[in-house]
Amino acid sequence: MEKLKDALNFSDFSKAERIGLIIFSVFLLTFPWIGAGSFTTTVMIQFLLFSLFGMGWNTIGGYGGQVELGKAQYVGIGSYTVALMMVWWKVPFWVSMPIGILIAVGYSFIIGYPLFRLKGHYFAIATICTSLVLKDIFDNWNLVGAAKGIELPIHDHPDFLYMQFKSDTYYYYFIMALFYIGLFYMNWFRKSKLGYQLRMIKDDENAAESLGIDIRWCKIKAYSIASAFVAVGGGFMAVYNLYIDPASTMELSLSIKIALMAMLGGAASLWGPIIGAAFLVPLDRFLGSWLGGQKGLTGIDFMIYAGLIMIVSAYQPRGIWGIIEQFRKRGH
Amino acid sequence: MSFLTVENIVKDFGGLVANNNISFAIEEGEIIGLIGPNGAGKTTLFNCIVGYHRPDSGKVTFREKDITGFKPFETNRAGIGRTFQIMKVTTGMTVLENVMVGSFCRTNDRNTARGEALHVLGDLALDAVKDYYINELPIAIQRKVGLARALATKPALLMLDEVASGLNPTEIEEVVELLRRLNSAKKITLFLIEHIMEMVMKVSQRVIVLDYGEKIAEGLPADIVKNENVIKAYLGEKYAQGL
Amino acid sequence: MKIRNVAVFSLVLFLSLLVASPAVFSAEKEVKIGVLYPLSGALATIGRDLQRAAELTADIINNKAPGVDIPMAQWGGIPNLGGAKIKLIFKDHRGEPDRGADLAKSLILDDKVVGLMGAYNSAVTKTVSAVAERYGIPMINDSSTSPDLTERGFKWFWRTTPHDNYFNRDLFELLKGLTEGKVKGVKAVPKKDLQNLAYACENTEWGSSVAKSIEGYAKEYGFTITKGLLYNANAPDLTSEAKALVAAKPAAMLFAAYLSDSLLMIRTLKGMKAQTKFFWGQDAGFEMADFAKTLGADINGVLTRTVFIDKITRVKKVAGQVNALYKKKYGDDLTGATARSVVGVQAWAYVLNKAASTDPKAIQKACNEINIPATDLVMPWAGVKFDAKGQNVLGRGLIGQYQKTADGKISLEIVYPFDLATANFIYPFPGWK
Amino acid sequence: MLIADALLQGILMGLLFALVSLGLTVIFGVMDIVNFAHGEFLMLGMYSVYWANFFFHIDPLIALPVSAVVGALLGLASYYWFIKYLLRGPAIAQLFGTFGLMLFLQYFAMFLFSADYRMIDKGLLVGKSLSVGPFIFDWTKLAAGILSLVAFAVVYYFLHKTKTGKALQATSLNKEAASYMGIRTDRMNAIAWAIGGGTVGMAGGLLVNFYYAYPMVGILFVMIAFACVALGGFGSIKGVFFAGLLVGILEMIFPVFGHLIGSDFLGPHFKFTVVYLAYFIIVVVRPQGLFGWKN
Amino acid sequence: MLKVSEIEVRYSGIPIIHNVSLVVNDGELITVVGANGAGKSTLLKTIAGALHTSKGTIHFGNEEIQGLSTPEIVRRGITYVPEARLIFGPLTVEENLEIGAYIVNDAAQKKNNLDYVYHLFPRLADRKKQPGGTLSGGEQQMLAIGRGLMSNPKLLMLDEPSLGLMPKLVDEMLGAVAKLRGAGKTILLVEQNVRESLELADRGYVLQTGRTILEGTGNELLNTESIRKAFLGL
Repeated sequence: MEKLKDALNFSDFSKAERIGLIIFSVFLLTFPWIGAGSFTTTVMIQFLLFSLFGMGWNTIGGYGGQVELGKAQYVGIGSYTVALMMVWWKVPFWVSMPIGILIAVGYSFIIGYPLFRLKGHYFAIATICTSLVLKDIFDNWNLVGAAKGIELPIHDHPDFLYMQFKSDTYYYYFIMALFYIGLFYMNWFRKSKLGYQLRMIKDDENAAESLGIDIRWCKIKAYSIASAFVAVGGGFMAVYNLYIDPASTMELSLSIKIALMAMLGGAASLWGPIIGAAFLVPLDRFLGSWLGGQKGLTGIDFMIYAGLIMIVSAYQPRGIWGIIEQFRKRGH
Repeated sequence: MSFLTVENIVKDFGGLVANNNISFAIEEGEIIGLIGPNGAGKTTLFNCIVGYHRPDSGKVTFREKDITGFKPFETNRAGIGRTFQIMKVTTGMTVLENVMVGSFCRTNDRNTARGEALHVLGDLALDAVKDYYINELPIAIQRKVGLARALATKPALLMLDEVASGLNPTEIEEVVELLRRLNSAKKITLFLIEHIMEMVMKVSQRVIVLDYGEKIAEGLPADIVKNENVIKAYLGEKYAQGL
Repeated sequence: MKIRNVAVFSLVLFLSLLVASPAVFSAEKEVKIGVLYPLSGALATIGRDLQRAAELTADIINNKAPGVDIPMAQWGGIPNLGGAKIKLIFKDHRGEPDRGADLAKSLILDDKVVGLMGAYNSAVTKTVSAVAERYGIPMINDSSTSPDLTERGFKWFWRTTPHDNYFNRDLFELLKGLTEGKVKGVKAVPKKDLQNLAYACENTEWGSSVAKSIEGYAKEYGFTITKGLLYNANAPDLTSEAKALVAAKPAAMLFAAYLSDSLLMIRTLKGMKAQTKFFWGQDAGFEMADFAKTLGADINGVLTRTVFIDKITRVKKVAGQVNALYKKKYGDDLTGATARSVVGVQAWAYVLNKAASTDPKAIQKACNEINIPATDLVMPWAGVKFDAKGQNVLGRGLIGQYQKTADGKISLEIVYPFDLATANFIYPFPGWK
Repeated sequence: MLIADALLQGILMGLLFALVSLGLTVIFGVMDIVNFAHGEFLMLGMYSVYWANFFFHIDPLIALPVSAVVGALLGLASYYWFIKYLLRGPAIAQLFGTFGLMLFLQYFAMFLFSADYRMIDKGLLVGKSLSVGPFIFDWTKLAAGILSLVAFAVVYYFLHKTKTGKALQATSLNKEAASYMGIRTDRMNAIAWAIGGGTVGMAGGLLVNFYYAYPMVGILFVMIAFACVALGGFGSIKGVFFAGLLVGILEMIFPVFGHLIGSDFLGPHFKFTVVYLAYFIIVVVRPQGLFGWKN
Repeated sequence: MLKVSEIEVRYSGIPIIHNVSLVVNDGELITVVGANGAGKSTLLKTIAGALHTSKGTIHFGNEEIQGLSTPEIVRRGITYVPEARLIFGPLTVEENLEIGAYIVNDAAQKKNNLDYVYHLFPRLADRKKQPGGTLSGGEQQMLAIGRGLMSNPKLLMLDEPSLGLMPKLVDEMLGAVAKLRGAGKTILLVEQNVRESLELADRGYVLQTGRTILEGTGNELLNTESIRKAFLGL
């Protein structure tokens, strides 16, 4: 109960932020009714999905300060669990998704234990390597469809149990609900014991140890929470796209995208991943849709996208939210 | 059995013996000073007790429990707190949040932790700076925050690494008062590395002297300053003459 | 004050980006078909070629092409829709299945297309067709050859191209023909000379299903697979794969690879002076113009399965006429991939004309009943007619062989089907230059 | 026999992998930056030789200096125009900054050269091979291996025997101390980027003799280079050399091993998986890499 | 030769040095003493250009040098031997020394300097092929000073050369400093061995919390009440 209250309590934020949150929430709730078009809806769904991924990454990558570049493997675990259980045993989404989370968490513990022996760049590259290894295994494992991937059966009628709807509006509200659960969880998390301990670890590992914090265990816990978040998103991807393969769920570029969004928005802040996703997802999708097929302009959309990433990282390395934080601190 | 017993600690950094066969014991409620020239192995000894280094041989016992080779967080949970000579100047957390991390060592509840932290901050007269980031504070206050952070873990033994360095005489006076108060009111045993003789003489009940990795003397402050080995290694002949 | 400014600014920016979705404009008498191809990313080259071919075909239908002897070229629009022009809306899915699905929704709901075409990559075709299926919008697939696609019981999915099983069967028919002396210019080869086969397929949805199908037919036709490899596409190095193939000493090496890997594989094999009776490639990389351009005389004797070879123009007048238009406009000959794109748009035109309506149900009915005669196609097929699963049963494949001509150039000659053969089969592989 | 052959081929590939990774480790050593855009320098090195061959019919081997110069200039330009500003930020911003640079260069190349695969079809060594007893070597790979050794020797000589090289090494060991010696560390950074770009550009020039160039080619090699650099210990030249060889040999030996024990599952499709797995295991056992001396 | 006038130095926004002035004349040995954290190292690093002033000026000769980068300052003749020694561990003693002579282009001059260093610290000559990182603490300090001398500095700044050394070595080290002074080198020394270093010095300055609170000749300072109290424990 106390925890729930903490999760819903945004009172330590400034008034402007709280008003912003309310406006944003009203917008999210009414979005399907403003008639923005279906492509925009799909962009919104991607935005919410990547916000969720980013929030998850933020636990270990933002608050914990560990450069983690292997989150795609957990997207894969989440989506494969949902897809395989549905195809093999007709297990409903609401059962298979929690199982996916459990598997992701279990796997993250196994892999996190050796992983967190490493620091800095060794750690970052090791996370990439584990993700690549898992992808290669799935690419060659016939039992799970190997590189062919898995198609989920399409149901004729909307089916809440299996999360199958014709209209994206339902998916939109579903991912929005997940988004809010994530947001509230993160709001609790940043104020929780683990949240504080992680920030201490990020600041000064030696001091953290002297304050009774088991650094490795804390990192593993944060890593597994991140993995759970990402696995939920993966499960959603499976029922939303109805087809998954290792190339689209476990690719390195997905891992980097997840981390990039959180980082660019502002790591270690509640709004960072959301702002990052709100910035990059529409940019990517709309630029791609407008310029992607234009003759003579091949690559321009990506150049703009990459150029913005370069500018932000060179001139405002603490991300978009970093600017706002700076102002807030001045206000003190 | 003593409160903290250190037996025959040896720590060797690839040929450089930082601690050589050091033994001593501390009783509950004492204030012990550890002195010696820079590089004599004081911090290494601290680190061997707290667990940043694993001693090559020897044994550390705390409250009748063998804590040799414990990790720092384990020794902390066992009741040993410590401060650092150099406080990392970070921008990630406010003073209050820093101290709360300390209190979280003993509780899982945020409100309890916050209450404890505020209490400690009040105790050290730091309430006014609780919302500042550490880099925004002068060194003297930074040190105090480090102390508050360690105190929030409710240690039975507190190990202080040059807590008074860089402070002016008035500030040192305050620290001495504070340490005495902690020792008497909270029953915290204090073990401090110190460089400033004045402070060591004032606050400690007993003094251990290290030189070149070895313990060369142990005793009451008044005796230590007369000890020939200490004079030779640390205080200097002229110091003794000037006495 | 400033925080608020920044917060409000970013919010406004975000909202305006969202609301400004692509403009939808409608002109009179247009039938919109959404086409999804990989126009950027690793497959951008082929995506661009496919787009060109589709555009050319739409142009032929909309603006008449007097030099082309098919009824369609004289239509000037879809006759039964009051001369409505076909408007192709291209979208770039970059080879990403989820992006493909999102774009398909956008085409269906925002652009209100009457149907979809594409998407080349089988993986993307899967998600795109799933969207089409859910929304009840017809999709004609012109160029994805994964057999699975028509095994899913979809009601809104049709495929004009023959799929990989057809092509793989063609290969074994050719092998059988060799043993029976049916191949032009080659005496009957003892079966034991051809007994052992080896394949290396890229490890994707497409490559792995080719591998599976090759295994199946080998059993059926009584051949032995001594080595079967799946390798990671776009590999930095294929030396060990090539070594493994050579070590198996097969009579034939079979490949399923896109352009990048096929180039590297042939180069690597050449470096090892690999010896075998023949090399066969399952389309994709092997039949692309760049393949011959880059490797030149090295590939004298290499086989590729395809659906279109410019030599067809000798046998089929229509093909020659369309090819001439294409070559005039873009400088290249049509290839198997691009010719299929032509047929895809053509099929859409015929279906729309037959349906005489843009209502999905009518189109669905027209698709199920359509029968395009062989004479109207640029392909050497018996026509276009879909079975209950949506697969065109009248399609068939070709096997071509790269042969060095007198002037030292490389040309692709048809060697299978036997009745269409344009040159003597070079057997065995003549060795590296 | 199979194993000996795989070993030799592995060494050839390994030498090239080592050359690709060399620049990455030099740059890391001097300024602690993991450069994601490293593969794109490789790609542009490949293109420069390709175009020199295409337009001016210069033999790819003779055009090799072009690729090295193009790579070095690119390194300098990246440093002065971008990386310099990036250095002010935290490590994670540097990582993503170079990631942005990677994307930018990829698509810039696509914009300029289109996504076509390009392979050199004429050249002194292209498509020729050398038989030594039972072994057959691809001349282009042999040349790449030998020139890669030469490049290593030159870089090693430069770093250990020249004054600038020693200053560079000093900067890499301790930037602060180096500046107290009067070494202009900013210039050393630039030199590191020039070496990094030059060596990888040259690797590209060698690679294009037997591998195709296209805008996305970098990422394939940069992942292997990351593994090599980390495996050898960030910043260690000796480390990256042996790690490159190890990766090359592993990649070749593993499929042979799978073949010998008759397992289809342990086929070539796992050859790089094994490399990544080996990295993970080695680094977990030895967190500073094989030859690492830096923390 | 060196004139520091009323400088203020900030470190991430916080002033570490509030107001320090100091003069070093040609051929002098000047000692700066003060408690840990008083700003002694900061002062030297600021002169060396590793940190920058926010107020005040630093003159070297006739030139204002505040704001110049470290390499530029080294080229003007000020060499700083850091407190932490910062030896290039994997490089040999001789290589370390060679890098010390980075700004010297004259080979003969370099050779002379090398001979001088080996003459001053014969132990380094014995170990010239040994990696710097494997030397003992005292030898590393010798190497650090030697490396500093290799660039022919007009002004040599030594930051706590006796730090962490056993008493015998402390004497040896300070002896070397005395020898350097005897050879006419201008030296700015920061020391924790207050008594010995003040005895050695021509003049001394006392820093406290970033301010110069006292200055005078070595003996004057040694006899000052507050010094005796704060540093000598009297």
